[in-house]
Amino acid sequence: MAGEIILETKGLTKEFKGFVAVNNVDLQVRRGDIHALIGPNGAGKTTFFNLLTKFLPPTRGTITYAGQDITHEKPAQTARRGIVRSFQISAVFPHMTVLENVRAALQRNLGTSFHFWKPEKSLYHLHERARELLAQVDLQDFAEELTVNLPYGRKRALELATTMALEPDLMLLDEPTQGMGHEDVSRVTQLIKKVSAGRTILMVEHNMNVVSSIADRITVLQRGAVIADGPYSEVSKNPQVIEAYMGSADNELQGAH
Amino acid sequence: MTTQSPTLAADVPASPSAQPAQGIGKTARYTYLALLAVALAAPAIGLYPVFMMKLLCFALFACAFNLLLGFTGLLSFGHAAFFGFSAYVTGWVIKAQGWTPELGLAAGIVTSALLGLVFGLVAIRRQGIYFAMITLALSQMVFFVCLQAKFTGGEDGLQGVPRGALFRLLPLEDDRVMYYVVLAIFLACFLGILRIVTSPFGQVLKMIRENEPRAISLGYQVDRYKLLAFVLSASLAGLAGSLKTLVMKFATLSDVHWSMSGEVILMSLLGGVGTFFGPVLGAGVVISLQDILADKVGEWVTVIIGAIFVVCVLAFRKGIVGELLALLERRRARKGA
Amino acid sequence: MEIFGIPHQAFLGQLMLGLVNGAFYAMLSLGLAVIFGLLDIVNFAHGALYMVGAFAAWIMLDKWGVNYWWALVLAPLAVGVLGALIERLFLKRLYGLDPLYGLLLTFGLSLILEGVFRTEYGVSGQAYSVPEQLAGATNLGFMILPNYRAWVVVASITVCLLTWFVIERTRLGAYLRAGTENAKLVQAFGVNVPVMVTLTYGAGAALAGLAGVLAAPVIQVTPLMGSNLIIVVFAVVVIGGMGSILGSVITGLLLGVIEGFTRVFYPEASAIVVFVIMAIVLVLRPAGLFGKEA
Amino acid sequence: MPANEFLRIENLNAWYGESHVLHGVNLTVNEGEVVSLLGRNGAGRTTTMRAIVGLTGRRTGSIRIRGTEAIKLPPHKVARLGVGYCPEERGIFASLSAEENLMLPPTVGPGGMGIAEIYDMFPNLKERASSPGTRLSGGEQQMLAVARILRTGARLLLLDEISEGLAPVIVQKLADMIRALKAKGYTIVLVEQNFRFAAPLADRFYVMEHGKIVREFEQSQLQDNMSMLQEYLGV
Amino acid sequence: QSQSGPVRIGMITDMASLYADIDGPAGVEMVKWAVEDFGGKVLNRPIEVLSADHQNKADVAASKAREWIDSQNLAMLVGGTSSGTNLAMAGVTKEKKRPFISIGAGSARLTNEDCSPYTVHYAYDTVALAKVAGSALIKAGAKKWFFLTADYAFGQSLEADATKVIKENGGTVVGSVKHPLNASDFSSFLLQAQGSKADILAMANAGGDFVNAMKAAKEFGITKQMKVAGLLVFINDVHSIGLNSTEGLQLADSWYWNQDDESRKFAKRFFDKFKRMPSSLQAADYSATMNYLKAVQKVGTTDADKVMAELKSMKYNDFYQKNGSVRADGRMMHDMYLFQVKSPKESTTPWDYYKLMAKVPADQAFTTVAESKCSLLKK
Ligand SMILES: Nc1ncnc2c1ncn2[C@@H]1O[C@H](COP(=O)(O)OP(=O)(O)OP(=O)(O)O)[C@@H](O)[C@H]1O
Ligand SMILES: Nc1ncnc2c1ncn2[C@@H]1O[C@H](COP(=O)(O)OP(=O)(O)OP(=O)(O)O)[C@@H](O)[C@H]1O
Ligand SMILES: [Mg+2]
Ligand SMILES: [Mg+2]
Repeated sequence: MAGEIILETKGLTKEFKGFVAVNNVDLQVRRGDIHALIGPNGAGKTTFFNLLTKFLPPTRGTITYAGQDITHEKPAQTARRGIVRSFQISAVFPHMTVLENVRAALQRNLGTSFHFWKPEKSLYHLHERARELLAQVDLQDFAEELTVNLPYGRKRALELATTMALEPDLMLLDEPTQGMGHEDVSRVTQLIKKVSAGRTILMVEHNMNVVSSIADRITVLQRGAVIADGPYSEVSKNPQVIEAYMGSADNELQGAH
Repeated sequence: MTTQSPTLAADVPASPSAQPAQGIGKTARYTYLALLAVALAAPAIGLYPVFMMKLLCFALFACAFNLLLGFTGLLSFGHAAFFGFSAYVTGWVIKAQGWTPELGLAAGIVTSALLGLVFGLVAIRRQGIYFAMITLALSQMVFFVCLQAKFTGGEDGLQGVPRGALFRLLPLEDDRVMYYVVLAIFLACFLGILRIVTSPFGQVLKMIRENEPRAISLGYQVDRYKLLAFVLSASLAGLAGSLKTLVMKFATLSDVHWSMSGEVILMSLLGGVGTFFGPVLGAGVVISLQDILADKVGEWVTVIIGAIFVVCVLAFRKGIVGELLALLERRRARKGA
Repeated sequence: MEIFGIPHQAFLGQLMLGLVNGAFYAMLSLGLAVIFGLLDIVNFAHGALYMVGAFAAWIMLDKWGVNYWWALVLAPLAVGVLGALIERLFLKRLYGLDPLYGLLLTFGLSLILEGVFRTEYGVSGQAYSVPEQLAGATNLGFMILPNYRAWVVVASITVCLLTWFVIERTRLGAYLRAGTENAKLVQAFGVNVPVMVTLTYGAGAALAGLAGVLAAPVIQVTPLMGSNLIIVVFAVVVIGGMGSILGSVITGLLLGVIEGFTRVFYPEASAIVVFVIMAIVLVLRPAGLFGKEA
Repeated sequence: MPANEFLRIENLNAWYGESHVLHGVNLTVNEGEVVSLLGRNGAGRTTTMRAIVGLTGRRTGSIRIRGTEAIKLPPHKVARLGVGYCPEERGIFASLSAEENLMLPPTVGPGGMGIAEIYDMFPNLKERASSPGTRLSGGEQQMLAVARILRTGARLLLLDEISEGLAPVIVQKLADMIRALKAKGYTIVLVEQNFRFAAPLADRFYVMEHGKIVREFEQSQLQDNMSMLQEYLGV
Repeated sequence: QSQSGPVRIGMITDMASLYADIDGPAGVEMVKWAVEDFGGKVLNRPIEVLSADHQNKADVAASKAREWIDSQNLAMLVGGTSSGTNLAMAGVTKEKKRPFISIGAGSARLTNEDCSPYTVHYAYDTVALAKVAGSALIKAGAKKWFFLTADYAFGQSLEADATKVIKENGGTVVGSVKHPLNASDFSSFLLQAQGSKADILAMANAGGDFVNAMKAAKEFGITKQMKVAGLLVFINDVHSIGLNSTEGLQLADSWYWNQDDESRKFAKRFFDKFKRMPSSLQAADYSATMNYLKAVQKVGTTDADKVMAELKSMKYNDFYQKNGSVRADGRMMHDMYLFQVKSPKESTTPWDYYKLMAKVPADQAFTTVAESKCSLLKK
């Protein structure tokens, strides 16, 4: 299955009152890849994500997901197709336990979410799967903890676990390591690598260490348009990319962090 | 100013399962048992049954309201519409159409559920204070409809509604019989609310309250959940209104007026938003106060009610029950430490 | 000549009257929008402050012989000071909490204010006569327009535009708008935010007070005059969308006119037409006419 | 007090509500110096900055800014002593345009940068000047947050994670900017996760852990301290 | 019904709101005065006066009445202002069988379709207002009428009753506009009235609505173009609008403080205490209580049926009314008056507001037996 195109945009464009934030972007994401989207500030990366998740309607262009045109679907529909976006700031339910957080995501597929007459017990059978997911991100020991009390990096981990509970095919991550200390950066990087098994990941990231270590493919945006596309080794040598994004050549591999 | 703001909804753990220790649970259980005993014995120990019934009706109303504010995080400023309109509908079908009391109550619930659906569809799309203001304005529409419509009797009210006999068996004209019927309905609804809050549906409500964008991103169509919560709350509020018609034998405009919406907020706030027993206590305090104050201080009633509001908001945001629970919690924490 | 089946004279007359009412809606919703927009408080006490403004004018005239023109300055000032006190004593403690608490607190305050005036002055209402300079009426051909009402329209539109200018186009306005979002940070930049907030609430209250003074000669001054109006003004604000100060002004005027015409075509509905419009607008444009989509 | 001491913090304790976050912080920053605070997530670096400006809850101890005791002062008075604060969360105002955001902070001293100079440094901002502040991209907002306090004439700049979310090119530019500011005699406190950014810029380093300063060393001692930093920061 | 312990008379009225001035606390005081003047005791039992504020809410009124009867053994209930509350109290007293004297209610339903053997409707009703003011005004030349009506049951029945009278007397109704209760702005309605070319603008509203409408009518120059009549006007309303804006207004009432020496004596006593003149309702409060006590004294019991029988057979002569009697439907039959408001010049002393235009005998003022739907009359 690898190599198959799971997500494709054609001529995707977004204008804000005459300002073109995303300009005629043709992008192909292959199933199973960790695909990084980089580019200078204001290049249109976040806007592009917003278009994919339907938080913004595109001005022009199409989005195809697994062969189907999803350009005009609603956010919730897109989510149900398995395109899930992780939020930048810790998106958790703070006053629920870690386990309940994951259960919240599992509960959706149960189909009993409108059943206001059933007892809570009817959800307990989800705990097993929830614990499995927690184990995947090393949170098994924190299951009964209230989420507010977790340190920052662990919250990110929990968020990943919750996201995975939705069994996403395509995960969209916007600057997943932003604001993290070095330990957390490497922990989360490893996590991403780990959960990428069997899924596709599209991520925006300024930390070149992260990008270079896990990304299979990189697309560079500048002023809304794609200027380079390919594996890291290729893209990082592209002079246009160096000038627009990475800065002077001696910084090339070191990146921002 | 905008900062991460604690919401009105429960800080207090809502589901019993989230209450970590046995201590609180036990205290609560004994308190509930004692209260139940008092409620059962009320007519025998000389409590005026009409007053007790009125109190239960308002307690149910407040609990219904709290289901929305406390457990969903939506402040409706228009709940009087459900309470009052159902009161009229029940009164009218019984008095003018000769329906039996049980059918009258059912008519009230159905009407308020439908009304709740309409309100919900319009209001759910906005949040926070907008939601509050929209429900307020919508309820004002209902008020004017009641004022205009022939069947409500305008400002004279719908009077002389016979209580009849429940299932053609229980003669409700007897205050005592009526009292136990009201008590039974109240208890059933109270337990029903407990169940709703802890059900799978209740879990989703909790998610929405905690972090709505997150709930959306998990694929929950939150508007539908809110809508169902709204309809449930409206139905129960309507039932409370219908019951009140039966008890008092009439329905009037003051039940639909927005100040009634204000009153039910006060009851919940005073007793403790997001606690189970708070609204009941709050209703008890407010109704008794009004009863006592109206004669003692006359015109100052509004001032005193207003002052209670202010004090609650400034000093007792958790309400009586909420503050008590917090106190117990702190005690326990100190002991544990 | 007829417009919509009514003589065009009557039509123009009703339009004029609608504007007069709209002027009050505009001023009140403006004050609400300022307080809400800048302090994130739904000021339920706005109606009560409006009432206090009218009473202040009446008391000044009745007890101290202060004439209308002085009252036009002094009464809003007094209400402004009352507002500032309310902010200092109560609202201040609620910043950082759910804005709904502000709504509930001001609701309580409005009960108190109304109750106090009720015990003091009863409910039957006090008469405040139109100042001599504005007494009399002008025959516009299509209607007899009392001069005072014309003055109300002019005065209120002027005040609204001035307020809009201060908020949207001045540096002070920028502080205010920024303060709404993150007061602490604005303060950390060197702006004395607490004083600014107090003054803003005071100014919003003063606007309500001013509307009250303007209204005093038109209607009876009663303790209930505010609570009758406040919910309609809320609806106006929801329709306008609170997105822009100017939006609330335009919506206010517009609804005054619409309500005026309803009185002609279907008087029974005049009390609810605003709410009906609100429901329709919300269904079509959830953020209101001028509101920004969230 | 020596004339060149710009900021002197002694035994600073700070709380957020009930939780005690700073436990007796001591540090000094001399005029014209760039000082970097290092530490893990949650060590209390942001809190230290916020405490200086007066944005935490309760605080005790002493904060002297150019000799004036500021521990009891409200934030706006602290700012007027010549302090400019660039918060970690950027604090861009949605209801103000980019340019209004830029012009917002009142002048607190002489010698601030001109608008032209600022636009020169961050051309993105010029291009987006009339956009609502929060419609800017993440990185543009970061630029705006820094640019904003350069205008005010503040001589002590508290910069919290300013390289965050910026493209490597821009980060390099920021580094150049800080050098330029230092040359102009500004005093700067830098909080950075991005050690590689802060390392070459700072004259002195403080390391924080659990709300306390645990180490202090100079630029010249940087190499000797690398293993210690490894331990504290995982660098 | 126990015949020992204190005799409790209850009064439920609006104590603080819209109608508090025309009845309210002063009305309660009138009941207490009557009790005092009677000697404080009847049948050797002390008399107690209970009072409560119904806030214009029928439910409050009814539950208070029910509670008093259930737990205080109330002997008689006086109903204050507002029709809704009085209908509610009538319902309770009918069910519980206690004498109920309604003073301030306007609705003629109390003695018509909703009549009760235990109700006495004491002061006035909408039918009387319409008949007295309507026929007098038509006779004075007002043929074409335009109504400004408060859009609720009271206003509507006032308009309906008046329309009937107008038609019977050869007048026509050329238009009518309904305004919401507590409307703050009447200009638009008045503009419509202005366009109607009617001779007379009749205001079928009360209290604050009447006051506001009256002021606006003056402001828009309507008073210059047509006559204005108020169908339910109390002296307190005239006082608060001022003679400038009300001069020439014609109105119907059951009593005026300055109508004879007895009335003036009562009024002076009232004025000394309250610094204003009594309304007809407050006078009626006193009169009703006094007459009830006399009836109790006469029959020697507070038993409801016996007292009601006496109330319906006795004659009423006091400062409030002459030769009054209570009909089987509970309607108190007494003379009604048509007054005209004086001009500021004509008014010589404070509160000297009315001049008497006509005295209308009871049988012409109230619903006739033929018109009535009350079953008590048909026996
Ligand atoms: N809603 C909007 N209205 C107007 N302009 C917008 C809007 N959203 C984004 N923009 C503009 O579009 C451009 C692209 O923004 P976007 O947020 O996509 O950038 P980005 O690539 O994510 O940058 P960064 O790396 O700094 O986060 C920016 O110049 C921004 O100012
Ligand atoms: N508003 C707040 N309320 C309560 N605790 C807080 C608050 N802000 C921060 N804290 C706590 O204070 C401690 C110090 O936080 P601070 O933000 O100063 O750390 P930092 O060193 O800047 O870390 P980071 O790298 O995450 O920015 C942390 O444990 C944090 O959880
Ligand atoms: Mg971005
Ligand atoms: Mg920090």
